[in-house]
Amino acid sequence: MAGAILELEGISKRFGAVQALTDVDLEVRECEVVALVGDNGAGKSTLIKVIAGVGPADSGQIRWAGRPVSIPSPGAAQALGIATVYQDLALCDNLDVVGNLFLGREMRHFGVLDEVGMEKRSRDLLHTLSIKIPSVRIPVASLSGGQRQTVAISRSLLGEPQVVILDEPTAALGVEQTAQVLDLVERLRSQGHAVILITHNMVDVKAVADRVAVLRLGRNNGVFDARKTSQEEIIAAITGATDNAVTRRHARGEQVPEAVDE
Amino acid sequence: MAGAILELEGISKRFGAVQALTDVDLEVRECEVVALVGDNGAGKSTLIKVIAGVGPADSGQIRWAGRPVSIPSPGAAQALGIATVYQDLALCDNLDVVGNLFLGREMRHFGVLDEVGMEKRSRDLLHTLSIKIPSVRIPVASLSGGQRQTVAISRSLLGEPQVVILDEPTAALGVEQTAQVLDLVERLRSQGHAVILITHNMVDVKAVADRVAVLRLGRNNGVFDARKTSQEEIIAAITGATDNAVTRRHARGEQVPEAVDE
Amino acid sequence: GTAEQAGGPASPAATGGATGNVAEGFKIGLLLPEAKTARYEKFDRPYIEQNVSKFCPNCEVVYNNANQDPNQQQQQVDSMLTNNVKVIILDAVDAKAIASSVSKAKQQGVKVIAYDRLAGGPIDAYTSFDNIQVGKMQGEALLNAIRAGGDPKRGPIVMINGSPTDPNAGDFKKGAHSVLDGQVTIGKEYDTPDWSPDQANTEATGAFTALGADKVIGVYAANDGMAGGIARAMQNAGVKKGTPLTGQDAELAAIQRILLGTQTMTIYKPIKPEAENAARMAVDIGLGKQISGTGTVDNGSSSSIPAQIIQPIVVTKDNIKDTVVKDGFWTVEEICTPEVRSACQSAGIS
Amino acid sequence: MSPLEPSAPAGPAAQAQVDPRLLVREQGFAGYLGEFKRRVRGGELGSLPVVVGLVIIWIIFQSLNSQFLSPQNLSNLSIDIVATGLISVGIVFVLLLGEIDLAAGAVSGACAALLAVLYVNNGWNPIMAIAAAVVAGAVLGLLHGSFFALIGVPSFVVTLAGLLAWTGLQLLVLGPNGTINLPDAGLVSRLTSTYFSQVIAAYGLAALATAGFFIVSYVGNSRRRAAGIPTRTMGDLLFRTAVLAIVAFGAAFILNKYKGLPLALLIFLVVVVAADFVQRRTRYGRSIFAVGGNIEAARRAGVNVALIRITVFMISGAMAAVGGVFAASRIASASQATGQSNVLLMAIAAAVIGGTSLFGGRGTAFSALLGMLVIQSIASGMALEGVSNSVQFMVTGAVLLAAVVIDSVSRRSQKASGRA
Amino acid sequence: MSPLEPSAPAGPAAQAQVDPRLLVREQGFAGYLGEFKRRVRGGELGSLPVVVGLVIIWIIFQSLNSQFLSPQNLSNLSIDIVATGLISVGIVFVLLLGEIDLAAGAVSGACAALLAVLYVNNGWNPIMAIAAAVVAGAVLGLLHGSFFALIGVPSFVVTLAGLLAWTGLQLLVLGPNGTINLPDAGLVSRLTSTYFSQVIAAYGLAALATAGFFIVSYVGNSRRRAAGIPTRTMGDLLFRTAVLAIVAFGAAFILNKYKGLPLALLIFLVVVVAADFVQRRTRYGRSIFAVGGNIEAARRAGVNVALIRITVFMISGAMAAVGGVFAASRIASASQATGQSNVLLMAIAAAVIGGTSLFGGRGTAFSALLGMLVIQSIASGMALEGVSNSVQFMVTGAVLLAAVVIDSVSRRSQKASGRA
Ligand SMILES: Nc1ncnc2c1ncn2[C@@H]1O[C@H](COP(=O)(O)OP(=O)(O)OP(=O)(O)O)[C@@H](O)[C@H]1O
Ligand SMILES: Nc1ncnc2c1ncn2[C@@H]1O[C@H](COP(=O)(O)OP(=O)(O)OP(=O)(O)O)[C@@H](O)[C@H]1O
Ligand SMILES: O[C@@H]1[C@@H](O)[C@H](O)OC[C@H]1O
Ligand SMILES: [Mg+2]
Ligand SMILES: [Mg+2]
Repeated sequence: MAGAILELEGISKRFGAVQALTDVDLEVRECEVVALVGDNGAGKSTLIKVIAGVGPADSGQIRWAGRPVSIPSPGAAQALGIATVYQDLALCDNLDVVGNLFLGREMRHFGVLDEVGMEKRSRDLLHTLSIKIPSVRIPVASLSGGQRQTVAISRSLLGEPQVVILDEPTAALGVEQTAQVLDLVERLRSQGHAVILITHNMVDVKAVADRVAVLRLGRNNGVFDARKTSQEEIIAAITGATDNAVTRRHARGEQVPEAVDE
Repeated sequence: MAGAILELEGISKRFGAVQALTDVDLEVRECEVVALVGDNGAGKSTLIKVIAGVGPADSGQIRWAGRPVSIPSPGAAQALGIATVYQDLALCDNLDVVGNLFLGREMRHFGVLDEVGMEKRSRDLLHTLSIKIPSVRIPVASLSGGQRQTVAISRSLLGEPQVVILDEPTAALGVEQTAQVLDLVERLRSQGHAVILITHNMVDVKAVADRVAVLRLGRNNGVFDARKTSQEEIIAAITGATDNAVTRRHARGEQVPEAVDE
Repeated sequence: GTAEQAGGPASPAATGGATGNVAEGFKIGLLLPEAKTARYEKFDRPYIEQNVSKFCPNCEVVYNNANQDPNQQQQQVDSMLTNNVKVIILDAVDAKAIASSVSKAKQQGVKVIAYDRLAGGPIDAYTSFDNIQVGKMQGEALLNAIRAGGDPKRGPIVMINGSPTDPNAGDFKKGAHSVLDGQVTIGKEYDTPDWSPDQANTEATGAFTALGADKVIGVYAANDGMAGGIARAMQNAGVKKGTPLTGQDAELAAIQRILLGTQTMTIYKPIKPEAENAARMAVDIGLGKQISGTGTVDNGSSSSIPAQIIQPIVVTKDNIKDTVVKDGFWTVEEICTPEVRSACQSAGIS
Repeated sequence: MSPLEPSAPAGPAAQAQVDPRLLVREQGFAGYLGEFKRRVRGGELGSLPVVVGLVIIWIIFQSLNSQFLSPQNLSNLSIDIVATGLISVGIVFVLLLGEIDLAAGAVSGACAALLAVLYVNNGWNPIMAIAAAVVAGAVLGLLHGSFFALIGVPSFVVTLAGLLAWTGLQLLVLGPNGTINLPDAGLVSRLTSTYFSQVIAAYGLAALATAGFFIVSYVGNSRRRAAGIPTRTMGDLLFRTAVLAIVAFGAAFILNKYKGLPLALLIFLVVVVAADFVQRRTRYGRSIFAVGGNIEAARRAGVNVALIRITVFMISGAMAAVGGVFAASRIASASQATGQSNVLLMAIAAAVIGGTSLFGGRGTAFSALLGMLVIQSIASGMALEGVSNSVQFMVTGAVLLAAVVIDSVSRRSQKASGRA
Repeated sequence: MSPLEPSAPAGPAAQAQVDPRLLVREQGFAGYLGEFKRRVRGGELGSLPVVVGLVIIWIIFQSLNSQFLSPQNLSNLSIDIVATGLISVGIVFVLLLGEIDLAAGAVSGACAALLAVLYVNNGWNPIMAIAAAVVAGAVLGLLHGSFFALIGVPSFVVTLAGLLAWTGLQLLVLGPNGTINLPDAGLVSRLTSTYFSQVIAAYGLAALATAGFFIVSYVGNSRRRAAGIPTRTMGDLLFRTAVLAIVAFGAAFILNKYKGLPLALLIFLVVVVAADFVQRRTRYGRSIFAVGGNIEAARRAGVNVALIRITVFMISGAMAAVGGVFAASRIASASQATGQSNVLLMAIAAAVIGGTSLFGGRGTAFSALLGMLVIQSIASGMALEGVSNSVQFMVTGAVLLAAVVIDSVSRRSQKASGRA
């Protein structure tokens, strides 16, 4: 197994009177999918924004391939080879799908935007993720939630990222699209990339993650080997208790849902 | 079982060059949870916006408790007793949690906003959904994705709705919060309300839905009894094929994820 | 209104400087600079229109007002040319800047009469008052009133000039300084954007605070609008009652203030004769007649422009009756509102 | 009964639920200081930076001319801010919606003209004339609001058309005679020339404000405690009251050293406080913020967006008219120049300088007061100096910018820390 | 190789993927008509409503005065729109960002003053003087942009300060004598008084525009077809070309009936087309739209937001200076009034009337042209009529509003159908 490409150490961040992150550590290796899980408001998105240069930390260290680096801006993160899909998507509603996909790295022909090339590439990209968008020339404002999410995911893959960060990428996706994204995550790993996957879906975690890092109330709450840990253990780490709404709900045993793959 | 409280018939809606809905029918009865499922962009959100008065249909009929009604505005829907949680949440980023929860139905004391009363009620409400928000007095702009979603869900329940529409309510929620919302849906049903639940999570569908209505490319694609239909059948109706990314993924059999409740 | 007025494409005879005749009439363009000062639409325009129809009943006056914008006035000159006027009576927003438009009119054979302000360029005639003279008269009136109270250097005066973007303001200022400099102590001096009465009020208030309201012995205000704001500031700040304050334009409000004793004087520019001159000159030029003035002036591009210069008149409490009232500039009813009625009586106006 | 209730624990349980990440501040003065330091670092200072800017402006002008901080000048200043300040209060409402009202200046001029014609020329009772002027302003605002809210013409265009049309109306109403003098001793003129010279008036107002503030805060705090939700500490409450008392009594002291409490200032303060009340304490005000923050969310929440928009433009029109009345009062006349020139820009600038966002959903009526103080202080300082026009323009521009730079820098650190 | 590629099918497969909900329009003219009807219903008419408004204005004024549509008047009109129109082009850039530049008028005045002083008083070569003026404009814009982008002062306040400061600068540069006349036969004056009177010039330009449009569209279409992505139909392409040809040759015909193609108009058209090219066909332009649409998304995509902001304000400053040069040229003089009065409001209004949003991310450089045509047509029509000032103001306001109402009504149906 390859060495750590990205290491965070002692990351703290505060918003006004809220201490969102306290002394958080995280390590991501090449060819590895790390699931970052935690309760709502645990600080997951805040942490990945630190990595992506969107909201730098108040204190703490980031090392990239062993060297300490600072990531003061999204551009700096991109330059290192970090691509991010944000939970709040961050698309320009007034631009069309093509415009959003290529924003910041437009294809050009003698300095002029190569709209034809970009449009062709966009159609191919979206096709891969099985998403049906009536036209790649409509403003993203008029896309459905899932369509928007696919655009955001495609966007992050256009460059040649070494680390891909996906913040709840499948939250709005249909079953088929979700499967495609999980396929994609595995493909990324097999090509040697590192992936940080934030999700609340334990099935997905178990399906694709190698390790699971748990955040709780802005602090580390354990790192688990995904293959050796049960869902219950992870959920207990997330909620901080073995007695929680999930277990209670199951205990009531109203109905036993089947797993997707049974 | 009670009669149909809400019936849609022949609903069509077009956006510019896109025919988003074509001749869609839907029936919702009291004491019933109808899951509305479909691929990304199938038209689910568009359909519920028709019901909620946010984007009225181009043609088609709506009947409320048997009487034909028109729902030209969100106010009209609220007056009928329809409460909606939108997929895009629709919160005012500049208002705090309390302000958003009570927007449009503020508590008052001799015409003056009763901030104390509203704040107290807000704290109680949010507690029910197990969400930890540092303070109910921070603007919702600074909430995490899941926190925002809980605010939106709580909002819809403040009135005394007869029909509750939830558009992917658990997309951003943690495991515990998701369980709480499912509990809530069941509680709503048991109190005689009707619920329309949009979700991509088949486990949730099987867990709480009575009937499953499938939309595909803007048209009806079958209504199923949730208890008698397998996930595979529903997924096939959604994707329009029994050979899809989901089945292929499973066929590759890379790893068999466990169901949440095993 | 005959064939030409009826519209339709211009016959070649309509432009190119051919002379018109009284029977058919012709179009005369009237360009005034702004409407924030009462005179233009109250007096200048109606007087000129009346006189034109007196001298040439079938002539038509086409009127435009430039709202103090030189570029707009240039466009209005173009419109006049498009409109096939034969003569333009021009009160320039910017007398210097209008020169190129005047040249353009000349090239198209349209005659230009400079009205009130001496426009640059090849103009054909001029009728006006002398703006530097106006400033001098204001200065003299102020000086006299101050002298009447003792040593003119016993305290400072305040000068509040007009808009720095109005070339006339520079003339008034120049004229006033030529009289006042050396004779009095100028404590504070301001230029007031847009001739704004509010701004003048603020400036005067500041000046009184800085100099001491009780020390100030006179205030020069370049026009009546500003004098209104200043009079109020004097009152509020506690400047001694009766302290001299100048003005210009013989606005109704100023006449009333003069009667009430809160303003000392204003300059009455008898617009009627000025307008009559302009109308006569316009009709004469349009008919191809030679015109003559009381003299000639030089505007830098032409040296012997026939001109009719009218003397402005200083108006004080004593001569209101013999000037503005006699000329019908303001009627007694207009002046003597209930507030002013007793003052009117004591000044013998009724 | 809401479906949420069944499993909802009773109040006290909710109380217990305190988020461990919320940094609770220490009690007492040390806590206050710590909190203050944190806010300085975080840039959450509200209007403090602009106040600092104002103080710096005062210090500089005072050092240039010792009359600047004289009671007389400050008293005049306090009246000079009123006319445009009242217009600015209306503008704040419009800005909260994220819209603009370019017609406010013209409306104020047209309504002042109407007032003068009715009052002086037609001999109306001044109160009736003022009422007519204000109603006229509201009607013009209604027109703007309707074209905007019902037909969907951008407010910029509607009010630009209004700016032109009502300027024309103003000329028309005044008629060819131009300026109309208002009787010096009449009610309208007295609006800006009346002072409550009894020492007790100014101090009484200060005392009233301080006591009112304390009582409202204290009662609110008690209710919160009773309801089991977080409260301010008593120290905090006393500190705030003390600051208010210092400002209020200080101002009263100075005003009493000249002619006493000016009526115009009193009216302005009452209007600002009332506007603030409407904005922050009523459902209507809440709806304005909601529409300004996210119009779609407001609409979906059942807020009658069109009604809010129309009424806000009516408020703006009415406040413009009131401002016009005070502008006319200040110079005891209405003319073609009333409300023209840069009155509009200054009214908008005051709101923005005072901290109201141009993009909607953020701001307070107090920004009109604060912003006008900045603007008028510059004007007054320049007037005391009597510098040439070109220099005056440049200095005014520079000082205005400087006053806001402090605010912007502190907000920037706020943005960097993820808020705003 | 992107990780997406492996399973991505080759181009042709993607081609096949046509969404069944996309309403494909019929081929040929019938299809065009059907599409057009659909657009009318849906309100997606782009600038057509404003064009309709313009035509109505023209018809009304022509019926009032037969000279209105005379070649002479239209030719003058085409020159009168240039100065403010050029300023408006810069404003469009700023509006696309969702910001405002209140200083544009003052910058144009100050730069015109600088031009006049350098050229006339200091005897500079006119080209050098123009270059200096434009550079000065860009530098002033740089100042605005830096305070805005780097310090975070709202653009409204920065440029309001600029409006004041540069007005002062203008007075200072001109000195006490005020107006400076430019030589009538000099280069600067000739900018607006030169006509290409050879008939071939205007027609040649029309032919060039038509052919250029057709070739670019045709080649683009071919490339799209080759890449297997949707194309316009040939009929559509020919129809558009024909419309352009009618407008272009019609204009050429009329201009040739007076003095020929005005140089100023030619320059303005070239600038508008170039600005449109920058906005829609370059990465820089795309970034402007992105920042105006969602600044956070743009920032996260690695767009250098500060750089975009600063350069946009520089463009606006430079365009204001160019506009100032043409304003001075038009009356062959620079004075304290250049760029003052309502130049600024008209430049902004033109952009907005032409369809550029004040809220950023939506608009085109052509709106400056279209909007100025509306505004100047009103001014010209009023000038031909010769009405009194108050009426003039009111009619201008009303016509302006009316011109935009058509647009707003059509947009409203668009909003109702869920877009925009
Ligand atoms: N800009 C901000 N200002 C203030 N508080 C903030 C801000 N952003 C986040 N927070 C707070 O920080 C905490 C962590 O938020 P974060 O978005 O990282 O949660 P998360 O783990 O991503 O949750 P979710 O699963 O719901 O997306 C939350 O309590 C949130 O309220
Ligand atoms: N305002 C709009 N303008 C144009 N097209 C729109 C608009 N809103 C929705 N659409 C189109 O209508 C279709 C249905 O969208 P809708 O949001 O209803 O999908 P959905 O079923 O909710 O999908 P998801 O599961 O992704 O949320 C999509 O193809 C979308 O692009
Ligand atoms: O009469 C004055 C006029 O000459 C000047 O141009 O503008 C102000 C007026 O008072
Ligand atoms: Mg998150
Ligand atoms: Mg949806």
